Amino acid sequence: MDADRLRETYRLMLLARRYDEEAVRLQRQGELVAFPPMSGQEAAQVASVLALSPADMVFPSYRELGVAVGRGVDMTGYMLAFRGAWNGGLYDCRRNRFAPMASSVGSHLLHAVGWAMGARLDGRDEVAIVYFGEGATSEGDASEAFNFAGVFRAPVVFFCQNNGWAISVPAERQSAGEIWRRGEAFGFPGVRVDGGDAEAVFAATSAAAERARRGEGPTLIEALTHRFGPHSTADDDTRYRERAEVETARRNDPLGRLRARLAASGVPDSWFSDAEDEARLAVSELRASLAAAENPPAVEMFDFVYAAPPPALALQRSQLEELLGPDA
Amino acid sequence: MDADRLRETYRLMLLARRYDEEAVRLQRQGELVAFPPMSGQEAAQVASVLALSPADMVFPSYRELGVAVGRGVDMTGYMLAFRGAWNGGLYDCRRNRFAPMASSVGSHLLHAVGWAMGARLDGRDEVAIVYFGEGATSEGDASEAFNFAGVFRAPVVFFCQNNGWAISVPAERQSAGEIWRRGEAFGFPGVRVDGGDAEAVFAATSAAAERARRGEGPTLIEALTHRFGPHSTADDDTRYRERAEVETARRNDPLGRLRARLAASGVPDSWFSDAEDEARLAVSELRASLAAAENPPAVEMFDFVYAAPPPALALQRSQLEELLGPDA
Amino acid sequence: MPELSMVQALNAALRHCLAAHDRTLVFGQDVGRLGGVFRVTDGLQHEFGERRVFDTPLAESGIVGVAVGLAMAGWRPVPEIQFDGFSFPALDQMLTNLAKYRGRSRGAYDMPVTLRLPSYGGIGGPEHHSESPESIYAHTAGLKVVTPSCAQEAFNLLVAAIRDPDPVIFMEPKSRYWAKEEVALEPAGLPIGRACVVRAGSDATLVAWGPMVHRCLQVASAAEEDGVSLGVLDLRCLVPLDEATLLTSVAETGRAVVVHEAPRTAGFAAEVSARLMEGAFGSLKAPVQRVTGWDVPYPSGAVEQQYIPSVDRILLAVQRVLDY
Amino acid sequence: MPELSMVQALNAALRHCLAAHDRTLVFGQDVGRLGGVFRVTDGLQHEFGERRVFDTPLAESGIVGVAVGLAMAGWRPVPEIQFDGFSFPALDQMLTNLAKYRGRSRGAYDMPVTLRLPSYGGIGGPEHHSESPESIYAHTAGLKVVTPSCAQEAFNLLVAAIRDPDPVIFMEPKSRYWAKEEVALEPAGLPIGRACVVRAGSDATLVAWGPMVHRCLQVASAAEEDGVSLGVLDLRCLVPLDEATLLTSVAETGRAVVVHEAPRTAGFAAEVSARLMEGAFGSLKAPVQRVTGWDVPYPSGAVEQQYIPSVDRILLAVQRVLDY
Ligand SMILES: Cc1ncc(C[n+]2csc(CCOP(=O)(O)OP(=O)(O)O)c2C)c(N)n1
Ligand SMILES: Cc1ncc(C[n+]2csc(CCOP(=O)(O)OP(=O)(O)O)c2C)c(N)n1
Ligand SMILES: [Mg+2]
Ligand SMILES: [Mg+2]
Repeated sequence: MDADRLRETYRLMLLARRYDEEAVRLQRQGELVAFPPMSGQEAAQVASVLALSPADMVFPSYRELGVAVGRGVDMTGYMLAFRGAWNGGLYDCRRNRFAPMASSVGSHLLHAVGWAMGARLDGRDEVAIVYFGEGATSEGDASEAFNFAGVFRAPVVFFCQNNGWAISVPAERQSAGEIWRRGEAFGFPGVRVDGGDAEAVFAATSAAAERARRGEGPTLIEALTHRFGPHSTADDDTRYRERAEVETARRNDPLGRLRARLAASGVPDSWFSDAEDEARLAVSELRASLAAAENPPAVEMFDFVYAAPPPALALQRSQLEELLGPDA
Repeated sequence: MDADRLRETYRLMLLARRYDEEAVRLQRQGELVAFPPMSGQEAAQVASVLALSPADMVFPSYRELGVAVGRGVDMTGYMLAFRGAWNGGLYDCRRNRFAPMASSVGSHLLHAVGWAMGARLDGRDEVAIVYFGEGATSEGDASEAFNFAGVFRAPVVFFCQNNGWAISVPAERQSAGEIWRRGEAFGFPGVRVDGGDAEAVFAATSAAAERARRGEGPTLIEALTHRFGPHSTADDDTRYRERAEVETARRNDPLGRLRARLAASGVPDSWFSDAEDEARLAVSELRASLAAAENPPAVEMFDFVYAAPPPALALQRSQLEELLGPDA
Repeated sequence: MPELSMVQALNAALRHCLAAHDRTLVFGQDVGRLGGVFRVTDGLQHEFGERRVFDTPLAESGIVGVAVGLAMAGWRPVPEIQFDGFSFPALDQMLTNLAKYRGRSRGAYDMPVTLRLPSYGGIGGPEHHSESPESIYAHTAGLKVVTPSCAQEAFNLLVAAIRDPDPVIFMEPKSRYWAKEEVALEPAGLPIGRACVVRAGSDATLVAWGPMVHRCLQVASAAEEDGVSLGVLDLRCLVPLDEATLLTSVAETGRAVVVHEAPRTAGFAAEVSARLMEGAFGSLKAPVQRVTGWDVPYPSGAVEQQYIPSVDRILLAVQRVLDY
Repeated sequence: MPELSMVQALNAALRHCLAAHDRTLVFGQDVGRLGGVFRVTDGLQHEFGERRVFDTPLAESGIVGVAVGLAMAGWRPVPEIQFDGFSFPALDQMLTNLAKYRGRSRGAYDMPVTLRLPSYGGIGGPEHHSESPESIYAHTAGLKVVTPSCAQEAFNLLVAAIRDPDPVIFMEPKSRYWAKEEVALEPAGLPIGRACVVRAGSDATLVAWGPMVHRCLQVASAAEEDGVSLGVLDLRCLVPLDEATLLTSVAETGRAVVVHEAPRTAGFAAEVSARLMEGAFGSLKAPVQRVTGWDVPYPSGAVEQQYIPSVDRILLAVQRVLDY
């Protein structure tokens, strides 16, 4: 990673961190219903997605705020998902090539594989990347996705963030094996990287994307990370994990590590405080735009079920409209 | 394997072969609806199940005639499944610790794991063995089973017969990986054996069962085998595979290999012809008993749905009884 | 009698069964140390040990598949699937094996599995956390489908379900989890399969289950103020269905409205309507009406109250049967 | 016009669509070189190449999951699941993703996936090879459910389904696969969602779909000999349902019998009965009857004819509506 890119990575990681903290606050204030914080996973998320090109397609789960930031996804549309405004989010998934958030754990790996198969059929050198946790690897669909990707040499990067926990279940109870070894089992490389090291993450993801682009098929990346917070704002992680673990993780904060790296390479303090200011501004803009944003009206629940609503559904829509009256 | 056991293995493999051939004939004559022949897989099936003890539990798929023979399962009850008399078979699954045949590919691995977890919870040193093809390993359930078995150190032997084909799909299109390596990926040993070598199969299965009994958890065995015939009597395998492949496989007939091994160790010709006579007799008994066997009456379809039929179901049963009249 | 929430009543039922029968097992995602995301299994691992109350990997098909195997080995599994929508990855094991294993083995193996499923919507959950799949289960011969509407029922029915030798899909109404009432913690010994008239009424009968029972009681109270007397029937078990009580209740009023959260098409209200068609046609004074979720995927939390049958929508249907 | 079996008509429809639209893909287990276990895809790989017609690993959830991704990438997937019962491992992908992706993406992604599913019983198949899961799909908002009853319909409806921008579960009646008739191989351009009166009749209306349409025609012929005139309505599409034709047909006779192979409880006949309750109550001269599979797991081949609605059972129900 050259110096510019490294600074850019830091800038976006910081932005993601501040958005994440703000989202937790917004939830406490009742502005969001629930939110799954990703603080601690910024290096894994931002550095990996920056290794891709804009034409590549991203398949996120629900905890990929950092990936969304790296991808330039509209934050208001992103956060509105957590206000219950729209399942999957209200951002433009086509423009950012950032699929709707998947909240059924493990089920979206196959979509990435299918998309990648399609890109290959088209002869386009585009790559799909799919994000999931170590818990997701236990779902049968994850293994089916690995197997399809291997058989069809699909240009897909499987990016597993092993943050040590699936809600309250620790990684060592999730599987007796090591996640990165699943790759080999299905006929393609698996690698493990330090998910707190932005440069290592970037290098591994670039290599995997290149490999995919060359037509050599998938790679599984297991990035070891930590979530600083609970599973979601609805979770109480003091019930199942020691505070010491969180403290250790915070001491190795990927943001702090990258800052130290940058500072050592001569980036001045003023640059960091500018980045901080920029993030603060972005966060306050987000807060304002969320406050101003309206949820889509209820009747929209009818509008995207089919390409054209069958008569019975159109009737139901008008029944709801009538019930809600003219202001709806 | 000692000399006795080796002869016993041959005897049962031969018996299985002759039953298998008879089943294909019976199907042609309209006595069976369809049948999936296993000729070519006798060493894998018989030698593996002989490595277990009677208290161990067997979970077969639909192509485990050789395992059934090795286990002493009532052949009439077994074959009646292929006459459409009863899904899963009409043998006593508790007596032989031989579960009903599973015809949904891959779904029974989890039952074996659950049973094994149960044995372990009970502190019994019993083992479960589950049979499946290489095609089955693509199902998500197979991977979930591997993972559960690893996490719970379930005393289970995963016995995969890789016969090179899942109906018309060759093994190399089934997965880009090697099946035996799935074990490692989920945290337990995987081994590959020559499934045409009864002794090698016995040794691998014994080792796996011992390991399980010692509380060290599961093993995945991939036995490379060949099916001589089509996928089932309803299949036309000339559409997708070269005759040369079948001829090569037949030249390496596991039955012939074991016979040569026994003959070299001094087993006389007369012993082989006695075994042949015994098999011929068993086959003709089977034919007769199948001809004499009646299918369970149609109303039995109501009798095992619930422990006690709810009123509405009892009513439906009596409606059918009435429709069928007194002779039903 | 203690005042308990439904969560506490369910917890008490599990504790009772774990204590009463040492082959009862509780497992699922996060049911151990965390006590379940809704705390239904709170404290159980501590009390009964990791052998009998344990966390599983994140794999629903695996959870149901090993439950089948455990049942074959003589255990009495009470697995939890974390949310309704996550029962879908396990549908194959439920439809293909759990429901059919007794039959496939010709009665050799009982399947005394009680699958606990926090169900239905109304709590502002994210996607997949508010589904009402009861008609899928009800359509699957070999399964029983039980769903309580209040804390006392939750206790009684969960104990009955766990004792039952057949697989029971036990659908818990999340939106009623925190409603409190006095609960007698003595197992009633009731068999499953009995509906319950929770409110008598003479003008029309509201038929519901799970979370919509409470909604129908609200409707009945509102109607009372207008001088309309509505009965409320809580089906409690969809399979086996207590057809006798259903037919009697509706025959008395000649008018019925069936309410559920699931989408309308091929939802279980259709089955209720068909049974009334077949068994009460002569006494119907108006066509049975259905008030259900719309035929759309369960919407996001902000608008779910426009999806779930509201008091107003149910009252409109009542009006329709009264005016017919 | 050529005499074709339904298998041949389906093959012709696939060939037509592969030729007409170069983003159409056909894939599934054994659909390539073998041409499918029923030969519906016979010759297609040879004609269109391995790129557009290909075998997949043995994983149904995988098949549907990659179909979703392929659709997102602008392809038009026509996956095959080998048998009805093996669609169950894919239910989660169907219910959770295929049905909901258009909505989740707020219309950004079409899901023009046609899932071909050889369905229903009557061919003496082993376990899991004879299931009738139509009501599960019909209950899933976002899916369309189409099921032809004869070769000509099979051709027309499959072409229409593949052209449709929404996911269609296309249930092919295996027991009618080999029945021949003259088939016009010109796409009719019919939209899906129209029922068809296959026989007019004045005394009562038989309502059916898929394999039971033929059975009902047999019943109508038998009844004719006794001077009873029965109409037969082929629904063809369960979602969207052609309610207008259903209501009109039944209103004309005032009497209806709905027939399907699936178990009775929460089967799609309940939906039909409920719609008639709601939309034709005033014109019903007798309660709508259902003749269905029993509430048991589909039995083994030797006794399946005692499970599937027989001519006699349907006639008994006809008698009941006539005598009411
Ligand atoms: C199929 C499915 N089962 C269960 C859940 C409930 N659930 C949501 S997140 C989660 C844990 C996921 O762990 P992991 O995959 O490691 O990702 P992380 O949350 O750590 O980012 C669970 C069990 C779900 N969303 N989907
Ligand atoms: C879930 C499921 N999908 C599809 C099928 C149809 N089917 C039956 S056997 C078979 C191939 C199985 O191959 P493999 O696992 O290698 O076992 P083999 O037949 O070679 O013994 C298929 C696709 C099935 N029975 N179950
Ligand atoms: Mg995790
Ligand atoms: Mg095979």
